[in-house]
Amino acid sequence: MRTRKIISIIILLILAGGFILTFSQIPFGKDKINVAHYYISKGIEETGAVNIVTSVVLNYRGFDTLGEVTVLFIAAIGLGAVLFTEKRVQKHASKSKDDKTKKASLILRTGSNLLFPLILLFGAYIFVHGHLTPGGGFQGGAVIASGFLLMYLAFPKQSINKKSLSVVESLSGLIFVGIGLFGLIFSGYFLSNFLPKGIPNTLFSAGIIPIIYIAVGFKVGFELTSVIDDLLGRGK
Amino acid sequence: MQLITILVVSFLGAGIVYLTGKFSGRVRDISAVLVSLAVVILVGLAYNQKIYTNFYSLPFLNLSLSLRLNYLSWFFAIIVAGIGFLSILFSLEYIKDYQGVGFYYFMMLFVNAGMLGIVLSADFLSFYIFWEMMSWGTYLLISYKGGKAVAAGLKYIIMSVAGSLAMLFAIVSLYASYGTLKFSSLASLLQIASPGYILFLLLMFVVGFGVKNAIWTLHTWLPDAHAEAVSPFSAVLTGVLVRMGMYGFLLIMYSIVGLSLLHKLGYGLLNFNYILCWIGAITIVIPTFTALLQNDSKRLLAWHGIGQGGYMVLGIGVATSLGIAGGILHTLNYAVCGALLFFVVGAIEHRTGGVRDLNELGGLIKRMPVTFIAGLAGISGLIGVPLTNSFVSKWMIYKTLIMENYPFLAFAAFIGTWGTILSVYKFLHNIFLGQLPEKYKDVKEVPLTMQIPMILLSLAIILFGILPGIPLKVISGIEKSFGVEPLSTTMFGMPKEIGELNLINILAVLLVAGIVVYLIFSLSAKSRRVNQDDNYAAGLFVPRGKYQYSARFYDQAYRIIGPYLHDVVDDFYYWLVGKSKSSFQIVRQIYTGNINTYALYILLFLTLLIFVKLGWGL
Amino acid sequence: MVNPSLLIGLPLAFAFSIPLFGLISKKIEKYIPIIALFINMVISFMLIPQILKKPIVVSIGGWSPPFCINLVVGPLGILLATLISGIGFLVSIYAVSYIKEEPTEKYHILFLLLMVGAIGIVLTGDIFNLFVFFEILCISSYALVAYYKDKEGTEAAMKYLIQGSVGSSFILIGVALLYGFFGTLNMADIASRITSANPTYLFITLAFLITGFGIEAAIFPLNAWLPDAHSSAPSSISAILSGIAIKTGVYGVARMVYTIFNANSILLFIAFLGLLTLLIGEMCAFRQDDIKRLLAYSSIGQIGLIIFALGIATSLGVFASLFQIVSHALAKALLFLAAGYMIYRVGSKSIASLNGLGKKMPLTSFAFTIGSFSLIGLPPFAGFVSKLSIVYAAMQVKKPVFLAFIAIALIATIIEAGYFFKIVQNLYFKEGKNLDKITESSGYILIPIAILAILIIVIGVHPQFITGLLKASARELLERAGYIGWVLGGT
Amino acid sequence: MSLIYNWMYYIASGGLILIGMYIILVKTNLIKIIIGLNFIDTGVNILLVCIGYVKGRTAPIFSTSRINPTNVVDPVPQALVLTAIVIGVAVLALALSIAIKVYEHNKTLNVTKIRGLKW
Amino acid sequence: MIIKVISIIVLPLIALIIGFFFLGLSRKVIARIHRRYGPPISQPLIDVIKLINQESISHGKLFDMGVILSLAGSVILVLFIPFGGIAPLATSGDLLVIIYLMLLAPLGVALSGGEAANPNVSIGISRKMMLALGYEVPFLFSLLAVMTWYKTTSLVEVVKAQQSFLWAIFYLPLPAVAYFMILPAMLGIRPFDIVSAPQEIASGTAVEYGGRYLALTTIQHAFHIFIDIALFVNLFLGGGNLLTFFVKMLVVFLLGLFINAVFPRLRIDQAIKYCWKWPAILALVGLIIARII
Repeated sequence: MRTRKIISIIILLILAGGFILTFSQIPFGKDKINVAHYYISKGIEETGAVNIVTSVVLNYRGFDTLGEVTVLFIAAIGLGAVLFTEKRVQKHASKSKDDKTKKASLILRTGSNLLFPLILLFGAYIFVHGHLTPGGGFQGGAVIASGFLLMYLAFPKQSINKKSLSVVESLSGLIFVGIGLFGLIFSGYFLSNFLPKGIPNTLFSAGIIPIIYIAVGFKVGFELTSVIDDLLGRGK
Repeated sequence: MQLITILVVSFLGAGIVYLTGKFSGRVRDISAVLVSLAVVILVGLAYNQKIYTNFYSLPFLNLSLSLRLNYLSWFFAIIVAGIGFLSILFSLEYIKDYQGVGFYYFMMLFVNAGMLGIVLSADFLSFYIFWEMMSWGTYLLISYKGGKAVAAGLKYIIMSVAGSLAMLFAIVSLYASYGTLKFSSLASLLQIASPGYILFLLLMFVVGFGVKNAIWTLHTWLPDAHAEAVSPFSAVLTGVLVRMGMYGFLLIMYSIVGLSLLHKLGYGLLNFNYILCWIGAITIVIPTFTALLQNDSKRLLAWHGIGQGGYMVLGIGVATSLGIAGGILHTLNYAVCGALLFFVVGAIEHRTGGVRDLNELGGLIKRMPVTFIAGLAGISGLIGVPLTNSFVSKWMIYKTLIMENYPFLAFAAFIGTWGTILSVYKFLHNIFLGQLPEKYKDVKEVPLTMQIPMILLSLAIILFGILPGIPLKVISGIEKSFGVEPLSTTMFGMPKEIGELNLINILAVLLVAGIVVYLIFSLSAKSRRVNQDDNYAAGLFVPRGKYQYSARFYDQAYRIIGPYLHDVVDDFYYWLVGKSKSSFQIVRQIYTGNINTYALYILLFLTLLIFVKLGWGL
Repeated sequence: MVNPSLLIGLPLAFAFSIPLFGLISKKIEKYIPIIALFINMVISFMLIPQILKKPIVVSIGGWSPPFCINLVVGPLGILLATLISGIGFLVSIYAVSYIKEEPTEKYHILFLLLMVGAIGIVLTGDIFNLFVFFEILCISSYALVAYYKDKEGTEAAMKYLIQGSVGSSFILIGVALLYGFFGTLNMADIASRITSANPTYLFITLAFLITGFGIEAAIFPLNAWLPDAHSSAPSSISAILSGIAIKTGVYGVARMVYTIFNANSILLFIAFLGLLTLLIGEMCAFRQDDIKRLLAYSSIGQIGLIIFALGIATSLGVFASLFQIVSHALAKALLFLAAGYMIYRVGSKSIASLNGLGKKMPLTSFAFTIGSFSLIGLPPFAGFVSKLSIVYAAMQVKKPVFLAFIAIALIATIIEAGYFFKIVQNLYFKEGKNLDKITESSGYILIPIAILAILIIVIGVHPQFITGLLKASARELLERAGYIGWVLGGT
Repeated sequence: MSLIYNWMYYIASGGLILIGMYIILVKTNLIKIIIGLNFIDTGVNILLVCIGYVKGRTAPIFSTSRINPTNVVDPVPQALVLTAIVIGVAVLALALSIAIKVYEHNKTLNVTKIRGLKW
Repeated sequence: MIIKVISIIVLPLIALIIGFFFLGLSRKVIARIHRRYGPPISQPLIDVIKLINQESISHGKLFDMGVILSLAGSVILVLFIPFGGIAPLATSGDLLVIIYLMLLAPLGVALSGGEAANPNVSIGISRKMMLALGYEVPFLFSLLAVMTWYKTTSLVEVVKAQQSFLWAIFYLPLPAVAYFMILPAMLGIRPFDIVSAPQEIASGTAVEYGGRYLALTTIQHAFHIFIDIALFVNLFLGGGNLLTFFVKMLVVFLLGLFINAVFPRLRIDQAIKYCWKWPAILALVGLIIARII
């Protein structure tokens, strides 16, 4: 074991040397912006979104985000496939026998009842204003998923209907790809922003961005919930 | 156009035979015979024509595959077609009760087609393609019977793949340095190449063809392959397929490198030809005497196959017109004798239910006279008794060896002949002569379709023995194509200035003497016919069934020669395989299964890249 | 003119819609990947003639190239895309009746997304997008390797995941450093700016990227995951992994070395690495007694040969390596499919249990023989032509070091011939035990196997079908200026 | 002083990456290795953001008129980080689920013990 | 042309007479050595005539054909060897043909013996073959020595070359001595007669022969003696005209007989070892000398 440690330390030192050398070539904080100038200067009038990061994420580099959503989708499906067990049905039955699983404490149950709608509201706010304020579909989805996690903690016995989760997931995914395909049909470019841009800094602006972000928000929220559910091993 | 029809007929024929095989056995047998007969006729018709056709082009390598016909290719093509046809005819009855008969016929015709392709191809690429197709076709056919044949097949294919890869290496280096693979253009281009390069090429080709022609150090696959293959196929294997190596030698040594260049290779005694002759000589002596010790009839014949191959290599190694003619003629002669002897063994196997052990057979002359006559003709052909075909070719090889002042090579060849006599007589005696054991009492003669090939081949032995002029005319055509001054021979012997050989006189004198002696014999007192049990046993009672001396036939000779004939080369190959297997085992241990080590490998690779960069400034 | 972005958009849409179709009826799910990949194949076949005239550069989102992600569909891209969708289509037919394990809906989604990832890698012109599609490919293959959820499968998936994610992190570091140096993510843009940075530090970025892609491309020290992953995955997946996933890794390495970094000095090292992989792969394969593990190691060997051919920087060398990619993809997919079904019928993976199958499953074992003969490089099959062109390419380079390399490569072929011929013998010429109840495989299994076998023979006999396309893609890889011209010099 | 200021973030990201690698190389517990993977991901994300940062500028959101294109940070790395984080999460989730299954079969998380597949 | 035909007819008769004479002589001489009178010289002829009229048994077609073949083989072999001036067929077969024709005789006997289905015969044949293998080595070495020395394979030219000046025995002493040492083995007399000695396994190959078969084999044996000695004389003693040729043959035969009559019988492996030791080495050295000069 000792030799392994020594070797790995030597390797890491060499890697550190490599890092130092390459980082010295990339001065920290200097203005290295090159292609990004285009986004910054013409970002607003081309995409209509005030939040340039969102315009980059969805319009200029929308394909990445599509890939991104697919990765999450794969993770959820993969998790379902790997943790899929027929036994789950028996576990469900065995659970009813020994009912000793501790019920959550009163404070947790009432608190979560109160907080759950607020969390959902806050999450919805984040992904609806994706193109105006920092944050977007992914961050809003994560907040929603944390709400559902809270409910899982509060009510150990209940679990969400997996069927509906997967339907919402695939529907929102379809919306995203559908918009892309519509873009292809209308303006000849996949994922092009064919809807009217509207006035920047207002809610209904930046063409397809809010729609996509809403779809992504739902998708990420429910996907992370199904991931949590699979990991807890409770859902049907 | 004619060449393409030959190839198309033989390849498609194989396919058609396989398809008809699905419906009915009879139709398949007949169509197989017809296809092989058609091939023989087509090749026969294309006698002395010079044809050259491009039949396929590979633009991305700007190469084109082409076929050509000259005397050399026609000579080998007719042997391939003839022996192929006879073996198909022979196997009609022989293969009847095996399973997978459709596969067998398809493979036989496929291998024949491959050999025709080799012989007719005019550039090295098509030569190599057909060569490889023949090799893996043979592999499937050798391991066709299962059991021990599987190991024999594997041994064969490994050595054959190694040989053909050496050949591929040479072919591609030729293509890389000269841009063309046509035999004709290569022949002229190679004249200006450096001797070292030519030596390298010759070495690679000798390895490639040596494996197929089983010269001494590359011969270890042949005994197993012949012993385990199905008899009709081992007839094709020993008669013709192994001689593709000989065709290759002739092709590379004479039609491409050419005689003049060959002499320039090496200095004084150490030139390429002389070494090849010595390899040929060793290939004659050692395998022939190992054949002495064999108890399995097919293995005995297999070792003789290697031995006779030595004669051919010796013949063309001497590089005089008489020597080359002797070598080529001996290829034809051995093809006929070898195939005949394997047919004989096949017939015996067919009738005695697969018995090949020489110690269990005996006295079959009484039950199978035709097979005996064929066997007698075969072994006399193998020995080279006068008035048989091998006598002429051996005579030519000896004559040129002595005239070129190589007495020791001549001695090796002579001793090889005597070794053949001893072992081949043991073969004949243990099978046909002596007491007929109980269990073979009611053995019948082989059916007609098996007798015809045997009779035809025996006649061929005698015919070429008495009138060697027929093949020699073609061979002189071949030598003209090599640029060597051709050998002018009369129809039945050698002209005055070459040497004293007049076969018609020998035949006439033998007949007269035979008649005179027969007269004396029949005039004297009659003798009554007795059966085998009424025998002299020095007064004792003749023990039924056990009164046969065949086991350890040359016992005293074994004790003297035996220890020297242990097959050292075979042990070396097995040792090599063993060593490589253990090294593979060590290499396998790199993948230890531990995640940390795998991650270590990745980071090591990365640091290696970076370190090499920092240190070296690549 | 059909838009190449459909090649990625359509299967993605189908993948997302599979759960919805699942609601209507469980049976449809099995057939959606077939439809999706069939459409993909048709599109890519339609695109080939057009691309041979002039490559298509499609931007996603409608902006001019350096400022958006664009798909560069050159001859190399379309060649690999056709190969991927073709083999994917055949394997999806095979999977319809092969995958019985419970969550089949999830299998088909993951399978389709794996295909999307592969096609994405091959077509994209943006380096970060390449990373994202690479991730799609990797994660779906992690999940699919663990699909059988047995002891072997999960262990193999775990090892594959850890090594794979280490590799992906290295790629991400490389991409980050590249963005740091040049401020742009478009491959052509980086390629045109590459000379502006200091070459020594640039090399460290190249080192990270090569290691990252090398793990997926199974170069010698990095391929420890491959034998476990390919032998314990479901056969249809190991066919895809061996046939396609490794090739995308090799494409990644080729794109980095040839197009972006133009690092000619490292090519000799890559050729040496390829040779090392070939030797190690063949040596380990020789002693295996589990058929799929043997095929996995032989994949390592063949990939070594491809990378070796790639290391020969001449146009013929790259042409030969692409030809070997195509012939290996076909042959290896065929072998895995056939072996998979034999194992499914016989029940055990050991080679000894395959004895005597030649009579019971004649067509499958015949196809298996064709596949193995093509891999060894025997004449009438595709493998021979590709191996011949590799040997010729190596010989054309007059440097003696390549002569030694190609000699060793031929010796490795002997080892390969050794174990493949042994298996073929087991199939046909050895007596098998308790094989009575085994019958020939059903329709769905036979169609892909038959088509692959026919393809191998057709390409072997008449290679002109694909040599035109191969020559153009070899030229694309070698002439960087051409590639940059397509993307930046206006669509 | 300014030296450390300039290099602080790079040191952080490089350090995280190296620590992550060290964990993978040396630790034998499977979960620790997965955590190591996560370390590397976070390190790389920090590296990405650092590359995009320009001193003295703010986030590229033009909510008020005060922010004009001159004093805005490079938005592209932030978009990339967004994707990279989600990929990290996806891989992490999958890794944990497979780790569950591995534990179910081998009853141990010690990597040196899980060596069913070797040679 | 007519002289050729006549000589073809006459030569075998002469050979037969000389052969019988030698046979009778050898029995006479051995008897004299054993201090007894021994049978008259014409005894072999009387035996043959007696045997021809005797009834005998036959084991089948091959049994007869084998004997006929072996005698025919010996007869034509005589025609190829020049006897004094007469060499009828020398132009159509040289020394190589002679070597190969010498195979016919043992082969014929072996075939007919095999047909006799008697183990004694088989043992006899295998011994005969092994003995032949034994003496072939020195025999071939000496023949090759002569051939390389005179650069020709035709016997007639060898004889003509020896007429002009000294006999070959002076140029090639060692091969000649080697040939002489293995002469008894080739003839199958005294020390090497294990194959056909009566006391051994029922007189080897001739076990099943009676009546006319025995007659033919004795005739064949007579021819064989004539052939071997004539070959020796031609090769090494430059055989002159008829009379001198006969005298030389007589000298060689008697010399061989005297030396070998006293030796005990050698076992087969002893015989092979003997043949392969001294005669082979002598002949090999002779060949090397012939090759170098």
